[in-house]
Amino acid sequence: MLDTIIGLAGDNLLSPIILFFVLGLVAAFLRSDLSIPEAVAKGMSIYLLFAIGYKGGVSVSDHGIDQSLLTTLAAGIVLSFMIPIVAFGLLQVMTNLSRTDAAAVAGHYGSISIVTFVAATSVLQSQGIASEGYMVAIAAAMEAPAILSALWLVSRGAKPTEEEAQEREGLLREILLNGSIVLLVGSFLIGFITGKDGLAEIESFIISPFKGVLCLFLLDMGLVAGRGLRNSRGVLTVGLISFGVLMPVIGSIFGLLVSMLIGLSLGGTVLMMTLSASASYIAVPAAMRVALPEANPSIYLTMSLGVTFPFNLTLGIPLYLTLATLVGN
Amino acid sequence: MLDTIIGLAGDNLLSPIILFFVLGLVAAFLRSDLSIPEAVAKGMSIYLLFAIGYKGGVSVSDHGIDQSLLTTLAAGIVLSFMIPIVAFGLLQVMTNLSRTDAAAVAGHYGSISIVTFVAATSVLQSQGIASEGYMVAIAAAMEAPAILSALWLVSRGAKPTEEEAQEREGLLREILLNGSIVLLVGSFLIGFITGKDGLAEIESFIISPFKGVLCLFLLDMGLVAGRGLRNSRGVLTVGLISFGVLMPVIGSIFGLLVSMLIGLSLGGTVLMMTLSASASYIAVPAAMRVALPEANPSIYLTMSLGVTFPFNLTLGIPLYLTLATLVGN
Amino acid sequence: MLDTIIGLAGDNLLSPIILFFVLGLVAAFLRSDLSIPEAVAKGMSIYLLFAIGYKGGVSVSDHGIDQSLLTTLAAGIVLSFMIPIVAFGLLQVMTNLSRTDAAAVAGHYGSISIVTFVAATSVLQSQGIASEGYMVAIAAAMEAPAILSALWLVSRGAKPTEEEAQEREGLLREILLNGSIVLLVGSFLIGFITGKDGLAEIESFIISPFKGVLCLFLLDMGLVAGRGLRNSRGVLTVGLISFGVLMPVIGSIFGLLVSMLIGLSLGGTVLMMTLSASASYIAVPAAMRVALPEANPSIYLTMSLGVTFPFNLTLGIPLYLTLATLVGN
Amino acid sequence: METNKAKRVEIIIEAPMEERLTGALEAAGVTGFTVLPVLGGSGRSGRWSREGQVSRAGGMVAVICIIREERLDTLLEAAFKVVKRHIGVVTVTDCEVLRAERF
Amino acid sequence: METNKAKRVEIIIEAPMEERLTGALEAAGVTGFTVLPVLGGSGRSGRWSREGQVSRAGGMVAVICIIREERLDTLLEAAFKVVKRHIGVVTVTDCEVLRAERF
Amino acid sequence: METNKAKRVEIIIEAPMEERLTGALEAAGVTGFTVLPVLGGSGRSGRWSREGQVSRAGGMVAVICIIREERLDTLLEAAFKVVKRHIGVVTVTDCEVLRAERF
Ligand SMILES: Nc1ncnc2c1ncn2[C@@H]1O[C@H](COP(=O)(O)O)[C@@H](O)[C@H]1O
Ligand SMILES: Nc1ncnc2c1ncn2[C@@H]1O[C@H](COP(=O)(O)O)[C@@H](O)[C@H]1O
Ligand SMILES: Nc1ncnc2c1ncn2[C@@H]1O[C@H](COP(=O)(O)O)[C@@H](O)[C@H]1O
Ligand code: NA
Ligand code: NA
Ligand code: NA
Repeated sequence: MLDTIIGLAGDNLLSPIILFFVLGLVAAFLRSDLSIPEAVAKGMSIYLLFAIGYKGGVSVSDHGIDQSLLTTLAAGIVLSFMIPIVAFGLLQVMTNLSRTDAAAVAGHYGSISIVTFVAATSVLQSQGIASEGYMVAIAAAMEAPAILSALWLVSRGAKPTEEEAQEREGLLREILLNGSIVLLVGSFLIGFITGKDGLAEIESFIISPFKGVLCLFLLDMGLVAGRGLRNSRGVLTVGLISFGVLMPVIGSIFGLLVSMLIGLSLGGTVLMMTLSASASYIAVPAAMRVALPEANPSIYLTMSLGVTFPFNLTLGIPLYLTLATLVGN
Repeated sequence: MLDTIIGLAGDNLLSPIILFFVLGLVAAFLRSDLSIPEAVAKGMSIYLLFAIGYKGGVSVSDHGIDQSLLTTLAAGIVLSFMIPIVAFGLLQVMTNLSRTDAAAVAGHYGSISIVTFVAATSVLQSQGIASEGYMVAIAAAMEAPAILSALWLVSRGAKPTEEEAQEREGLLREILLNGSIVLLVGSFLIGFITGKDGLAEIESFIISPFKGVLCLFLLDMGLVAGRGLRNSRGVLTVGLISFGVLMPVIGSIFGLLVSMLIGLSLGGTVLMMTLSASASYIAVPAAMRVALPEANPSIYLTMSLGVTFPFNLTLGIPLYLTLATLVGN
Repeated sequence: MLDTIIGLAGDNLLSPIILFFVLGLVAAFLRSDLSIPEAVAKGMSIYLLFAIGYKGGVSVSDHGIDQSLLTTLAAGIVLSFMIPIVAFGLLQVMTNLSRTDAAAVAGHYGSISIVTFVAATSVLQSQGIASEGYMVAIAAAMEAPAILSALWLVSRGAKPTEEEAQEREGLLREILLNGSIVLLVGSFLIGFITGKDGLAEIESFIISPFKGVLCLFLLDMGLVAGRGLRNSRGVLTVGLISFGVLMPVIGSIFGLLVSMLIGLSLGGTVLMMTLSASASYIAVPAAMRVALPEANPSIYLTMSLGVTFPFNLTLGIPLYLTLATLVGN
Repeated sequence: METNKAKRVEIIIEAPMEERLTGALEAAGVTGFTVLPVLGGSGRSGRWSREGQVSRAGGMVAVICIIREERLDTLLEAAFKVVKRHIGVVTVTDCEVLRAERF
Repeated sequence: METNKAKRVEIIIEAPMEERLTGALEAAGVTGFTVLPVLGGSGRSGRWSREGQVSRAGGMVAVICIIREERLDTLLEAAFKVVKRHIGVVTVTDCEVLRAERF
Repeated sequence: METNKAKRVEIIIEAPMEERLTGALEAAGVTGFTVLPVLGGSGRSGRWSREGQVSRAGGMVAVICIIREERLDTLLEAAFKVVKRHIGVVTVTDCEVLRAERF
């Protein structure tokens, strides 16, 4: 088994995608001024969401709506609600973060990172493993619930002040309608409606260049993660780093159990494990700035983007694939 | 005939292009924070102008310069000058806009929307209907004349004050040399010079991904149109909405008559009708802000982008195609 | 021979790439408001560096590391150090620039323009001439040394003041780690590591659309060069213009001699000549603003972007190809 | 030319709070405001830069509001409620405006 | 350090008028100005935001001009001619400058 | 609301000098600053615009620094050392700040 992980991890580590991420990290550590303009980075992330949403929808329209879609959706939402509670407990044991900081960090791990999801899809693809097309929709559904868990964790016992209540007002709407979710779900639905015929029309935009765009996007992620790590040297303790590596593995095991329970395919299981293992660095941080401004953003951004994201990208995904294969047999 | 329109409209309404426009509208109405960065949206519009200009030029170089090019150019310019006058008359009957507002709105309908033109091209393509390659050049020629008509409409009788005169100075040059026109005409000429050989070199940039970029661009248009509509609820009266639906149909009939007169092909006729029917939302608004600052931009932007653009995109183009086919037989 | 140059130059002048550059120049001279958003232009330059670096690396991994790589690297660095000294001498004879201005201009000519390099590659390709894949790495190595030569030229004799010394501190690191160099070298290494398999994955992103992106990028370069020329009419003297045309030819001859000495292929020789002939307009200007703020940026930007870049693009590259072919036989 | 006294309030605030701040300003009866982009900055919570920022969470904007002197306090109180728990800077400068009837 | 009194004029104006305004400032003998981008705003003509703005028509820019006190009136008159019929805001603040010989 | 006197320093400087300037400000003990993008401008060295600027060399940024009155001189001296040989503008305005304990 170790052989398989190492083999997979080796293949994975030498893929252009990972190497460009590493290039970004290195450039950031060397304090190069290399940078991708904000608008271009945002444009690339819009492209990625558009492409994976659409492809997911086409795949569902192609294979017919699987009965398990709703079950999986519910399972994903439950995972997103529960994982923060586990994470919070673990943080209180492993680190000495304040309640607020711990709740904020925990919220990130219940939510998901769509780029980690895409990277897992691309590993599955290169191994020729199929997966349920609707996993994209599950990804969208898992973005938000964790935020509510985080808020609940922090305010257990204490009632929010009037101002806090006011700030959270509208927050739920904002979270559910945040750009990534709307674009992902919308593209999924359009892919579902237009099916293979629609895909044929825009295939050479959303399929052929996809990997290349992903390389550039991961270059940018590497730059951002590297600069984040460099600016927050004081923040990372041994406890936090350990948590950042341990928590995704724990999350993935929850994902594995749930997948077995609802009977996902091998590919679907790997994706569900990856979703459970990954931590948000877009939707949740923005929500935390509004709802928990006292929580220190350096901590949660460094954890999710600087520790857990690289771990999942390099070692995590091959590990989850190996685990799922072992359990599947 | 109604069958044909409904069939065409149905096909059209379920194309990815339209559905992404609708996604944008819906996201805007739900007050999602989804947005395409300004630079990326501008980059996409540059790509679209570059691609359609170039393809038009190649097509003309391929088929030889048709004798009718100059006639059609002249016809387009005349239409652009005349349509605002019709529109102005209609506005005074149907609405109670001030002279200035009515003239500004009228100016928009004489000019054209290049995205509507592109959408019509793509409908023709999917129906396998050919059209004159030089129609792109006609589109460029029809952008500006309507602005002069609008200024003439507002200042009939009254002489412009010294300041007004000063502000309009240079306006004509600005209009004729505005970025879209220069890029469209320049790409057209380069396509004409380099022909099929040139196209072969850049084909996989300007042809294959075109439809996909158009989807994203229409997503952005939907967002902008939706936000515009939401912010200007007070502005739209029943009279204005009726005008926004009626005027494109009237414009298209002018386009149809002129096309018959000069003997355009079926495809060319549909494009000429679409150009006549569509309303500007880039060149003319900018010119109006300079030359007619008293005119209310919410009115003309909401009309052209919020009412007429969606109408043309969804029902208008199929209608014009049906009309042109009927008359052609 | 003149026939060949004229034939080549003719072909070259009518390629879409050059024509879009000319379109940009013309639009700028007509004072059109056409412009490519800064973020998009930067995005395109990142794409170009990524693509040519990667392709170069793949080509080296494919042909094996040629023994001459290191020799050529050394030769390129020497050329980059020496050419500014020749340029400085020539400037003092041909123009009446101040020492500081002359040194700053000279520094630009020792460094390189990556777009000129790309244009030369594309001419070679269309002529079916192969070249060493590692020339991309030589290009990266030649960016920086010229900056040191320029600083040495200006401070010969005089010791830098304390403030000057302070400002230059860190400059060397900044130059060596500037974004373009890091991206080019990084992509080269990743291409080398991942080889043909990696290329297959991202081919339809970095190869198919390359020429088309280059067209848009050169449109932007034309706009910038044209606006630069228009804003600095007072700056360009006959002496400066002559230098701007003569210096690249002299540089190319140095490049030719060195290439013969180290035994580059025909294609490699043309690229080395082009590198020697071209002048920087990104890395060196930024360094000069920091280290030689007294030097007038209009002079060096106009020279490199307004005179030498168009010369190389249109007449220079065909000339260097002809020279290299003649000498090769 | 005739100018009138007014106050120029500049509020630098996290981007995710922009909507809430401008909503509060409007609720406080402010007649207008202008939002400028911010590239980066530094403060007690460290240094950040927009370039290469994946997350909106770190970005900031500057909101400028020109207001008559007598309405300053209402504005500051409304703004402070929003800014209070958040990082950000509020400055007030004396200024003169043309076309004072607009404010 | 030695500083000198000057005026800081800030003009928020529609983007299509930028060229005309800066042209008028130059004609009025201003020695320099700086143009800042504007993301969005709100005023009597409603709220707008640059993000997702297809049309240049809605965008605005902020033009900042540092000027000696004695030349303020010339500047304001020139600016006012351009701004008069258009939406936009003009504010003037007292300031101190380094290197006053430049203005 | 309670506000306190402070100084608002605005430095418009070439983009390649930004790092050096903010480094000098931090070395001089400034507690924070904000960097705004600049679209274009005009001065003794001519007119420039960011749009279509291939080269970073021509771009500028505006650095804003709110500071207590008594620390102004230290700041200006630090800034001046960096700006001295370079093009750029330094202005100082009186202002009032909320939450003065932060500066
Ligand atoms: N003294 C200051 N002058 C100007 N801007 C500041 C200052 N202090 C803080 N800021 C801005 O406010 C943001 C948050 O500040 P802080 O809450 O101190 O971390 C910083 O990133 C800066 O953009
Ligand atoms: N009181 C104000 N403070 C700051 N900016 C304003 C103010 N009023 C108007 N503006 C700006 O000027 C633009 C046009 O204002 P208006 O002419 O009132 O519609 C707005 O969109 C704002 O960007
Ligand atoms: N009087 C001024 N007011 C505002 N900005 C100025 C002024 N003078 C110069 N600038 C800015 O500083 C830059 C360089 O000025 P200069 O050193 O005069 O060429 C210009 O491009 C403007 O952005
Ligand atoms: Na997760
Ligand atoms: Na029309
Ligand atoms: Na050179």
